[in-house]
Amino acid sequence: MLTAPIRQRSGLGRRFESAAAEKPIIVCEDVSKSYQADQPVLRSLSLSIERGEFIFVTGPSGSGKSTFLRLLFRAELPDDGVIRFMGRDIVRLRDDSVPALRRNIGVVFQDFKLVPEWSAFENVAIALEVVGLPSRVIRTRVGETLEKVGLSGRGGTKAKFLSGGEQQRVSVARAIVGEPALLLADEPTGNLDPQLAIDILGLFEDLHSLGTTVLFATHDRSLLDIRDRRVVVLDDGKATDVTHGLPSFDWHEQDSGLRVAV
Amino acid sequence: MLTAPIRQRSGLGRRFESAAAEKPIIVCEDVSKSYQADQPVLRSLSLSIERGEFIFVTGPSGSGKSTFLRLLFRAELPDDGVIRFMGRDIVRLRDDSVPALRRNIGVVFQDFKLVPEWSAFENVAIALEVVGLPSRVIRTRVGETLEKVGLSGRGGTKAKFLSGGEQQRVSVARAIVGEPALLLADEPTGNLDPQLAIDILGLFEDLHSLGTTVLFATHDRSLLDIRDRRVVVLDDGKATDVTHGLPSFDWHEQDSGLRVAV
Amino acid sequence: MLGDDPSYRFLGTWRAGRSNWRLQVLSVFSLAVAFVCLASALLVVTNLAAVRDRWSRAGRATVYLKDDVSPEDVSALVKALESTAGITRVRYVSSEDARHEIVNGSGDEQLAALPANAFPSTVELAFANAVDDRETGAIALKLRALRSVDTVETYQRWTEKLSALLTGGVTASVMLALVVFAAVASVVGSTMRLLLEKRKVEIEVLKLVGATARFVSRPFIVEGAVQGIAGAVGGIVLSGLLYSVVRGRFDDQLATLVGVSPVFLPLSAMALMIAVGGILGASASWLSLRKAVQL
Amino acid sequence: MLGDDPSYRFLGTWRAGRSNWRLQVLSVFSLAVAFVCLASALLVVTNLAAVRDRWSRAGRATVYLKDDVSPEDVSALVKALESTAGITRVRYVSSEDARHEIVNGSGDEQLAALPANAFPSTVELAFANAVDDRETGAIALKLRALRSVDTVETYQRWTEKLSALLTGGVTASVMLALVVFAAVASVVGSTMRLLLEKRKVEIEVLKLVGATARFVSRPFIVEGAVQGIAGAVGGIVLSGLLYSVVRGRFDDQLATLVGVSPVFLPLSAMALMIAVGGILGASASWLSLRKAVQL
Ligand SMILES: Nc1ncnc2c1ncn2[C@@H]1O[C@H](COP(=O)(O)OP(=O)(O)OP(=O)(O)O)[C@@H](O)[C@H]1O
Ligand SMILES: Nc1ncnc2c1ncn2[C@@H]1O[C@H](COP(=O)(O)OP(=O)(O)OP(=O)(O)O)[C@@H](O)[C@H]1O
Ligand SMILES: [Mg+2]
Ligand SMILES: [Mg+2]
Repeated sequence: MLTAPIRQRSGLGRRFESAAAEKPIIVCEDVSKSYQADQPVLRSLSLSIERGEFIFVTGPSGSGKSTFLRLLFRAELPDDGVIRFMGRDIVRLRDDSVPALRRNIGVVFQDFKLVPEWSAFENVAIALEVVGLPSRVIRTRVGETLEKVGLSGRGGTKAKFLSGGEQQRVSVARAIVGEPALLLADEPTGNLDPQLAIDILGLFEDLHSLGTTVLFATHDRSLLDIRDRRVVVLDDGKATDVTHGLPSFDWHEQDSGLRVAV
Repeated sequence: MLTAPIRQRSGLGRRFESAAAEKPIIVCEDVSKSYQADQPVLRSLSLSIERGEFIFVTGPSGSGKSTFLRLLFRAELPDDGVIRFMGRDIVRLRDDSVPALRRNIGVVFQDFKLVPEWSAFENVAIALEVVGLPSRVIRTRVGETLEKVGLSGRGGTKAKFLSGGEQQRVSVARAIVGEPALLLADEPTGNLDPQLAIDILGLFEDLHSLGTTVLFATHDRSLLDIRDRRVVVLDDGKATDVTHGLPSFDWHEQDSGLRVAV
Repeated sequence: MLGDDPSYRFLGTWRAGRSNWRLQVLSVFSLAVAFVCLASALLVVTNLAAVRDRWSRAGRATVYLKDDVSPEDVSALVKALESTAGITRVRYVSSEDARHEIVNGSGDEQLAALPANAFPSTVELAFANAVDDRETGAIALKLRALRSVDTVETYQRWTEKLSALLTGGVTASVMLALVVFAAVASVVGSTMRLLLEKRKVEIEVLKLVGATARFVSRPFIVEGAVQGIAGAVGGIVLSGLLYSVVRGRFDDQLATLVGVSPVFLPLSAMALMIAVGGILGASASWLSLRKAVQL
Repeated sequence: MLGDDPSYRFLGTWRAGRSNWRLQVLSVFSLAVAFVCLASALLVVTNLAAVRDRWSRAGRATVYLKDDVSPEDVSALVKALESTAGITRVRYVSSEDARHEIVNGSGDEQLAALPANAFPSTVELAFANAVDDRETGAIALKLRALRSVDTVETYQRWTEKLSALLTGGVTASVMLALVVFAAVASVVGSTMRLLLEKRKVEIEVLKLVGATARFVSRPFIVEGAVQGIAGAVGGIVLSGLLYSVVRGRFDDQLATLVGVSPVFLPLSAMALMIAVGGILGASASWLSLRKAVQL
């Protein structure tokens, strides 16, 4: 219901949706990515995500979770392979079609990506402004969303004056305010206390129940344990599905050189 | 042993240390701080921290943990009250004595505060460069510290190209490389997987065993449970010591307006 | 289509402007100073050109009379000259007047001892603006043929020299104006690049939430144009002030020296400068944006 | 004391410089352009002043001979003039030469029909530089007393006018130079502020890890000075190129027109510009840093 105004207006978005009725929303085939020749981050990763799934992505620090998510909204191009979003190959997308793609995807960035000089309200509202919604609608929607993340009354504060957790919640609000078809959340609870983390997870589940596909990259095992969801582990450049019962995988036993001093 | 070169060179630092032999390292008396008149963050907070303690600081998002830590290295001035570091009132410190204070304090910032254009190595080295150590010493020390945080071989990468967890570890490395008298860590494990988080905690404990006082602000309850440490909870502008057994406090039951959807 | 609601355009520009107003003031000031240079150069060009035009036409001549000329001949000559088309002023300077003028000015005894014929009586002529050098020369030659006239000096060679000199001045000023123009372009460009630098985060965020290149760049281009225009207007106002100060001091002297009263830039030149400011600002913005906004 | 190891100073400056080299090139270019303006204005001042000095001294005169003067008288006069102290050049122009020069230039039949006495024979004189207007006037008056001389024209009034005009030009150029100076200061200042803007994070981090104000500001001040110097040098080189292009075209004309060959800026002026660039750059940096580095 809330989704209607945006989806109706972004004609480009509808093109994406109607193109692929029952196909998976995301298909990755043999995707490779490396920033330095000798250190591949992703090595012919293949993965298929169904429409309406809720997936946790996990893996050690530096394993490529953020890189993988960035590939999905074309903030990065793979060296090799095919990535399909709603049936369309986004690697070969023309530059001027990228905005339309991104309007269908909400992203919670690991480093928040807020404009420090803008207020919390403005930072959230920009996601609707780029679509061209009337300011009246924007005002109510942004207000509602800020309230959902526990920031009602803080809308007027500049982002640079917010606490770490508050900034993270503004980033979450911006990602969900447009009720996107796909939600990519990169470590969205790292600066939140356990209760707030569960609340934010709850918001994502609400959105999920409305049809949004959610990819939730996190290190927080307590969140992984709350529901019986599909968990994808990124390690060594590959994606592996893990049947529930995480404690069985220990990345650090093989590849960390740290002395554990505890 | 490792501490010697820096402490010897920073003559100003020694002044701080010899001034207060057995007194607490930090004393806060009736410290108040508010950014907006109607929303006080700290309300006549009083707290005393002994030399060589290891303290967890916790509390809900926006409760003032970061603000409290910022007061201790004079990144912020309190509206009211006295803060003593090694017996000296740092509120009334002259501006040109602030650098000497900060050289005695290592800080892991919640938002990392790395220079994106500098390499990981340069970001860590700057903490020693400002003290004026010879470049040979800097090179070995920084190399060792990067290895400790699991970043050996990544020293040459620009900070902006590091993953979230890698950036956080660079920030940790910069805080500990000078082996400061006081270590303030503001949510230093929010972007790290559980194993790395425990490893970093281990590094802090190593430092602690060499005599460093550690203040560790975190939301991560699993870390709090690992050792039987003093835990200070910041809530409602006050600091309260909590005897171990955290699950008994529930901030959100009283002050969160969130619907918990799980 | 999307994002074209004017309120958003305004909002974006305004929001961008608000957060950087000190920077903007600074850059507008730099631009204004650059435009003052441009205006000054144009002012010099305008006035030099006016002087040159005036001088290339404003012929003067001195008619030296024979020593034995009678007062009747003089008055007949003066009358004839006064009624000649193209001659605007006729002044008779007698031998005594000339001696008086010259000898009094110096203390030289040798000069005072000179005979009367050392100071010939003259008639000084001024020609109308419409009379050019060639016509002046023709009149002079005809005068020389008269009985009472000894010789006529038209200063033609001097006028030519002066005119050439002024042409040189105009050329130099035009070149200076070009250099200043380059300075304006470079100041606008670097200011825009640096403003962009400061708003890197803003642009990055806009692109990440799906803003089109047009949506991102419009406020910057508008801002560039506004800055350019503000800089040009500021520059014109500043040089107007400067000009009025200078004129207050030199106007009379200049008018008598040069024969023309100094003028400020014509309205068309001002309009042109403002337009140039706007266009330069907008295109400098656009150029510096192009790379940043791609994708 | 601490932090004074030169290698760190160098490291800091270098590291700062490296990350922003495009910005630096841009700002050095802006500065160079501003300095070109300054150099151009100075160049105009220098050359106008030279011309004025030359003209205020370089008297010329035309001696008009009587119609009935004999060739012997003429050669005697020329010889006498040639041996007169202060006179550097003597040229005899016969009546026929004068007629030839004037009538051939125009197609005017009336002119061609004029009698020979309409074209008096003349002797043109040039005076040495050391001879000033008063001496020239005295020589002219003495000449007028000679039997074969009809009249002498010293162009004194014209020289005066011209000299006054050139003084005006010098004044205007000096004012332009001042305006340009303000432009240079403003460009340096705003560039520095904007560079600072870009390195806000760097400065914040340095302060947070306990760097002293000196440690933070030194590389910026060094950089400001380097930029100012680079801008000044670039400006001088650019205007040198411009000057050589201009001179290649106008040198001969100017030399004959104006009587002096154009000169480039003296070494001292160049040294001064470079020093001004360095000082301006360093102090603009320092000023814009002051607030940012506090605490
Ligand atoms: N733009 C880049 N240039 C060079 N290397 C990069 C770049 N982005 C990421 N990397 C490297 O690629 C690897 C994977 O990074 P990524 O951010 O995807 O890790 P991650 O799984 O998100 O880690 P974390 O849990 O720490 O956030 C890291 O080693 C990182 O240093
Ligand atoms: N510079 C500032 N100006 C205005 N308000 C500020 C400023 N810094 C912090 N605040 C406000 O003060 C409150 C406390 O902030 P602080 O960063 O200390 O919280 P925190 O306990 O660290 O929270 P978190 O766990 O989310 O990091 C927040 O509500 C924040 O918005
Ligand atoms: Mg990541
Ligand atoms: Mg905090």
